[in-house]
Amino acid sequence: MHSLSTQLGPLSLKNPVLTASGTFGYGQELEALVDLSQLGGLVCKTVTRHPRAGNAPPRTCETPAGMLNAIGLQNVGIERFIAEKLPYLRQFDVPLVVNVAGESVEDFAFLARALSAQEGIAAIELNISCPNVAHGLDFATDPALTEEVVSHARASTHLPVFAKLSPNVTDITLIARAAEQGGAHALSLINTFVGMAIDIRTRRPRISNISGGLSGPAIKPLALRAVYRCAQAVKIPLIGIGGIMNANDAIEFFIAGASAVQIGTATFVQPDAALSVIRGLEEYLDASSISSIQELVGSIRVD
Amino acid sequence: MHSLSTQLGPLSLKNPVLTASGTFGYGQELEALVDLSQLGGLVCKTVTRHPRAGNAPPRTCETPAGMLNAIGLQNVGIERFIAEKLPYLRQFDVPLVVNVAGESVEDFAFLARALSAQEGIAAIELNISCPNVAHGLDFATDPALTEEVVSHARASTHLPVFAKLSPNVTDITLIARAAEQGGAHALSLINTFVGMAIDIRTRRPRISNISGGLSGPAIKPLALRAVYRCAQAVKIPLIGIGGIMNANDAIEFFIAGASAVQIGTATFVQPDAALSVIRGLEEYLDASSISSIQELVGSIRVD
Amino acid sequence: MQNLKTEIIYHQEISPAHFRLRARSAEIAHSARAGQFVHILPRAVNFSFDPLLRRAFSIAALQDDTFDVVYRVEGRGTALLSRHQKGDTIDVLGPLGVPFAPPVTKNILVGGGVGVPPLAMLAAQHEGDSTRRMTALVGARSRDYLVCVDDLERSGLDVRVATDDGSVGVQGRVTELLEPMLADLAPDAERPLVYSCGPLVMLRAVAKMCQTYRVPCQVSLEESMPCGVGVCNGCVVPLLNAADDYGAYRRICVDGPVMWSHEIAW
Amino acid sequence: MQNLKTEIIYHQEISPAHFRLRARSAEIAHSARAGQFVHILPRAVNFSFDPLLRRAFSIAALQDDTFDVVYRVEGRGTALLSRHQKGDTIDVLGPLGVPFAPPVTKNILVGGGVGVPPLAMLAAQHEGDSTRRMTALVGARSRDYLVCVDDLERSGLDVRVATDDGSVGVQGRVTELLEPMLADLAPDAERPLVYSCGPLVMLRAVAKMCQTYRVPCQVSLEESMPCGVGVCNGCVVPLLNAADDYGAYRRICVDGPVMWSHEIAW
Ligand SMILES: Cc1cc2nc3c(=O)[nH]c(=O)nc-3n(C[C@H](O)[C@H](O)[C@H](O)COP(=O)(O)OP(=O)(O)OC[C@H]3O[C@@H](n4cnc5c(N)ncnc54)[C@H](O)[C@@H]3O)c2cc1C
Ligand SMILES: Cc1cc2nc3c(=O)[nH]c(=O)nc-3n(C[C@H](O)[C@H](O)[C@H](O)COP(=O)(O)OP(=O)(O)OC[C@H]3O[C@@H](n4cnc5c(N)ncnc54)[C@H](O)[C@@H]3O)c2cc1C
Ligand SMILES: Cc1cc2nc3c(=O)[nH]c(=O)nc-3n(C[C@H](O)[C@H](O)[C@H](O)COP(=O)(O)O)c2cc1C
Ligand SMILES: Cc1cc2nc3c(=O)[nH]c(=O)nc-3n(C[C@H](O)[C@H](O)[C@H](O)COP(=O)(O)O)c2cc1C
Ligand code: FES
Ligand code: FES
Repeated sequence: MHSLSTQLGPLSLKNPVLTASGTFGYGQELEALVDLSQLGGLVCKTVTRHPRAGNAPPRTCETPAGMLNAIGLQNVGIERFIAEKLPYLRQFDVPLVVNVAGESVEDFAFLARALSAQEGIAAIELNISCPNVAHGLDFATDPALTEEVVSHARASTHLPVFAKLSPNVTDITLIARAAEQGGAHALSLINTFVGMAIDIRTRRPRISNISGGLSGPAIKPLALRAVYRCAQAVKIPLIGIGGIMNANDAIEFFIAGASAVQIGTATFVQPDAALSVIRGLEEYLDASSISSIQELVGSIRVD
Repeated sequence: MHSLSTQLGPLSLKNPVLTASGTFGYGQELEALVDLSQLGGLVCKTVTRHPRAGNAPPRTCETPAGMLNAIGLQNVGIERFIAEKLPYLRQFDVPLVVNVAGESVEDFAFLARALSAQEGIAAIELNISCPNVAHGLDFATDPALTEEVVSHARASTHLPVFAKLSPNVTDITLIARAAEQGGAHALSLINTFVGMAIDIRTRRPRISNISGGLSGPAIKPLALRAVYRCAQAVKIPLIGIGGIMNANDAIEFFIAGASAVQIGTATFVQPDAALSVIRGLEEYLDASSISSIQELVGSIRVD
Repeated sequence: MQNLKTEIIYHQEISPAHFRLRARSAEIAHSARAGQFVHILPRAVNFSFDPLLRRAFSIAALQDDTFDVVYRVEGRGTALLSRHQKGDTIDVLGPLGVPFAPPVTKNILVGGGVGVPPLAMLAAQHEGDSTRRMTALVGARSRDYLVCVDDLERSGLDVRVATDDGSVGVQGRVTELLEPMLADLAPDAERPLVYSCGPLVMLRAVAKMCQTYRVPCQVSLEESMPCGVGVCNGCVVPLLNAADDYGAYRRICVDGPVMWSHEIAW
Repeated sequence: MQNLKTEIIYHQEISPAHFRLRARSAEIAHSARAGQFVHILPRAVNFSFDPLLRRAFSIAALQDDTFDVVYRVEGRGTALLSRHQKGDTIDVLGPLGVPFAPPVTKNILVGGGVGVPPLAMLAAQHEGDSTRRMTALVGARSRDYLVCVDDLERSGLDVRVATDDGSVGVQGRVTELLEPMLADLAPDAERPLVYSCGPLVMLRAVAKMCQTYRVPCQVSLEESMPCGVGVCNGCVVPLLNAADDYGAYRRICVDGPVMWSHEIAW
């Protein structure tokens, strides 16, 4: 028998596969297609202090082996999230990670505090790296700001805190160390890469926001490198994110040093992609008679 | 009748399509398949002060809509380049851009000087952004170093100088401005993105160098964004590079603000890819009765 | 809504670059309603991720345990779909979205190009219902872009066609066929219900016209749809005076594709 | 070397996951020599870039104006290639690379798995030449992995087979068939020429054995080949005491794929 269980700081998960923020709604929409209780965890769409209408359409466009998006953190705001979404999410037997974003250090602390008072939340993921809103990237591009926002959030809650970093930086290990310094229990690596596409007929950007975040298989090699480098730089657990379409992709991230993975764009292609990854991991462990996924974590051979 | 001619600082090109460094050898290999005289320009593989053996194999691997490479600047060194490669390249009626890389400011100045003494060189492209050699990225990640290396190279030659920048930075416009400040006649945007891939059977990196540079269609949205942002930041002409597979891709770069483009990985897929892009541009201009490619440059509509 | 592997039992080019695809799925055939769509994943081989995302197609017709879509080859996704052969299995997610509202006594179907298929299904579902009369107005660039006219006629509808080049029916826009029908309505006459699906420019014109003549109008909208099931918030359309979960924006995939035109901030 | 659009005139699965593809190209048929390869671009539709790069395949046979490749489905590129049908056009670059050196009076062909095809072509090109005797030793995992043995026999060769599971021929490695043949050579006897193509582990073992018994050996190497024409420097192999343009490295696509095993830094 094998074990898929993993540990993200104080948080234990029965398996290391979570859904990525903004790609699984609040769970509701996919309930009919996906048995949520099988997930290692569910990370919900970013919640902000105040409701956000989001960006004007068009918000997405397909690119080679990827897609651009600039949703603009459309969400109902923390108040209504707690009142309307949380009760629904709570009923499922799945660890719930609430992803939050703010425009100031105080915002993040406020959101962390507000969520601490609630039942049924497994952890908080700090989205300090959304490329599609003003100030969105500021935090995750500056080590000092990153440490500050993480430490304030940490101080405002008893819940485990994950910091979700941006890959759009010169040296992500500097940001990773700062987040570790700030007390993050784990790092979510990575958010999207900033890109754009142009409609050559209209000569306009294909996305109203002009630029958007690139996700999907196209970025997998870049995300994997970010995880590998951070694994050499910090001691806290890493959550690998970026272009994971199947179990083999996920295994690359474990070998590079990730203790868990998140499935994003793949869910658009196959609603139950996360469950397929879990099944695939089980088969892989059995086939290669590895007893625990932990044996894979950071097992890359570079000698 | 339309005009494809373009201007890169003092250098006039009959059309705006060049082959990218490291993807067209020294012209020899593809002579049988490609009429070199039709190219807007030919950028040859990076030449260094001393010969380089390059990295151990495996040096490349395919990724979704892209590829990783870590060749390690294998080249014969400036001396033998001048003695053996240049005479051959000179015989073709095509502007020759010699791409050079050094490990110090002095190296770049030395290489620029050495090439100035030679006949038949149209411009020098400074590769301050190769991700696959030690120190390779240092220059293009630091504005001060970038300005210094560019200005020294400028001072060492009468030839036009292009600076080839790295996309692996937090804010490429800072580097672009520094290169402009240093006197670059044009900017080549961009070199590859650093990524990696792992063979899950052996648990080893698929590339001996561990990480490699990601190129091909996968990075097109990211490269296009870099060109667009730099077009807002500097006045010197830009050369768009990254995932250009056909004329439509090239047109996106012109609209974003590029005055020319380079074709890299596409040449591996279709040896005459650069010529197809040129033909495609001609058809596009005719079809949309645009008289000059210059009307496209920077014509993006974001109102 | 289910995620199904369905077998293609018919796939033909019905006019240049236009295809009719029929696949077996009792689930969809028994539950789908006119105006709903399917999200199809075109794949050449496993682990090939370009094109990456599913493609949305309105359901054009239903039989015992099969459904049809009629599509035009636009880009690489539809090109790849058109390569699939009879006997191949395709990955289909559906039926998805909000269907058309029930017809009233007088109904006018206004379709353009590949917007006609869902209207053809609406007509088929009410075939022979003498209490709900339907008229169809179809617009297309030219003869080659006309699809599903025969389906409409088979359902007993009186179909009027307008083409940009006059190769079929009158030359001009489909709205030129609609205007007189609305203009002739006595102010106090019972209002017909207009159903419209087609290019955005056409939908806008139809919506405007219906507003002018105070005629209710349902439109079926299109937007790039990464997920098709409401989780990505990518496919939105702004609504007039709406402000709830989704602010002023509604997701076309789950709150549409069919909406009341007077609700939309055109 | 040319870049050609060639028509597939035959494409069959000859054993599980193994295919023989025949395409029309007078250019290749008339110029190709044993050991050379073609670089084939598998494409589902235009503007679909995953898989992105060409795939290399040794030429397995030539006819008047057609050529064959015999391949095994490894990943998505070969899977996609296997979907191409008779009548389809494929984009082929070739013939590429350095062919095998001419045979001597005694020659031993040592092939493993899909490394056998180029040896089959070598044998066919010297069929009936009584001055150059050839023996073939073929290794494979099992019966299902054996290809081109019939081609070799049709060329009149005595073919000995070794499979890992003993399903055909002797159970064991092909090198176990080679060793006695080399060991029995009298020290002063004329040396045979060994040609080898197959998995790297096999090539290494054969090379070592040939070195031990002082027998010249030609090997056909494989490496990931982005361009196949020598411009990317991606496909290199390190050589012993070589230092010129390419330092210690040679490009397998243009300086190979066939090389003398004693030159290689194994
Ligand atoms: C609810 C709905 C119903 C539809 N019904 C039909 C139908 O019955 N028949 C038909 O021919 N077409 C229909 N379409 C349009 C069809 O989805 C597009 O033509 C198709 O997605 C184009 O894909 P492509 O890869 O060929 O084009 P590409 O331009 O290569 O596609 C690139 C990206 O843009 C998206 N895209 C491009 N055009 C459209 C569009 N018009 N609408 C939405 N996304 C688009 C694609 O999905 C893909 O993600 C419908 C669209 C929607 C949203
Ligand atoms: C000179 C030469 C001749 C060859 N002749 C034959 C032949 O006659 N029959 C046959 O079945 N195979 C042959 N091969 C191997 C064949 O090219 C690979 O099996 C094929 O490229 C695998 O592609 P894929 O997409 O199916 O596998 P994937 O694993 O999906 O390929 C991923 C990437 O790795 C590369 N790659 C994977 N395996 C190999 C390999 N063994 N050699 C080179 N590149 C590889 C692919 O080209 C691609 O770029 C030859 C290779 C070379 C270099
Ligand atoms: C449509 C879309 C919306 C997203 N919204 C959010 C978000 O609200 N908050 C966040 O932290 N990340 C968001 N992301 C980023 C993903 O969580 C993930 O980090 C990224 O997509 C890379 O993973 P992938 O390649 O598997 O999609 C979004 C991604 C997509 C495609
Ligand atoms: C195999 C390979 C080798 C390369 N070698 C060099 C090089 O020597 N010098 C350089 O400046 N860029 C080099 N590049 C980068 C390309 O010139 C180009 O900037 C990059 O590949 C992006 O363009 P593309 O997506 O069209 O390939 C190389 C790229 C590849 C794929
Ligand atoms: S397509 Fe994702 S929400 Fe509509
Ligand atoms: S494959 Fe490019 S040099 Fe050999």
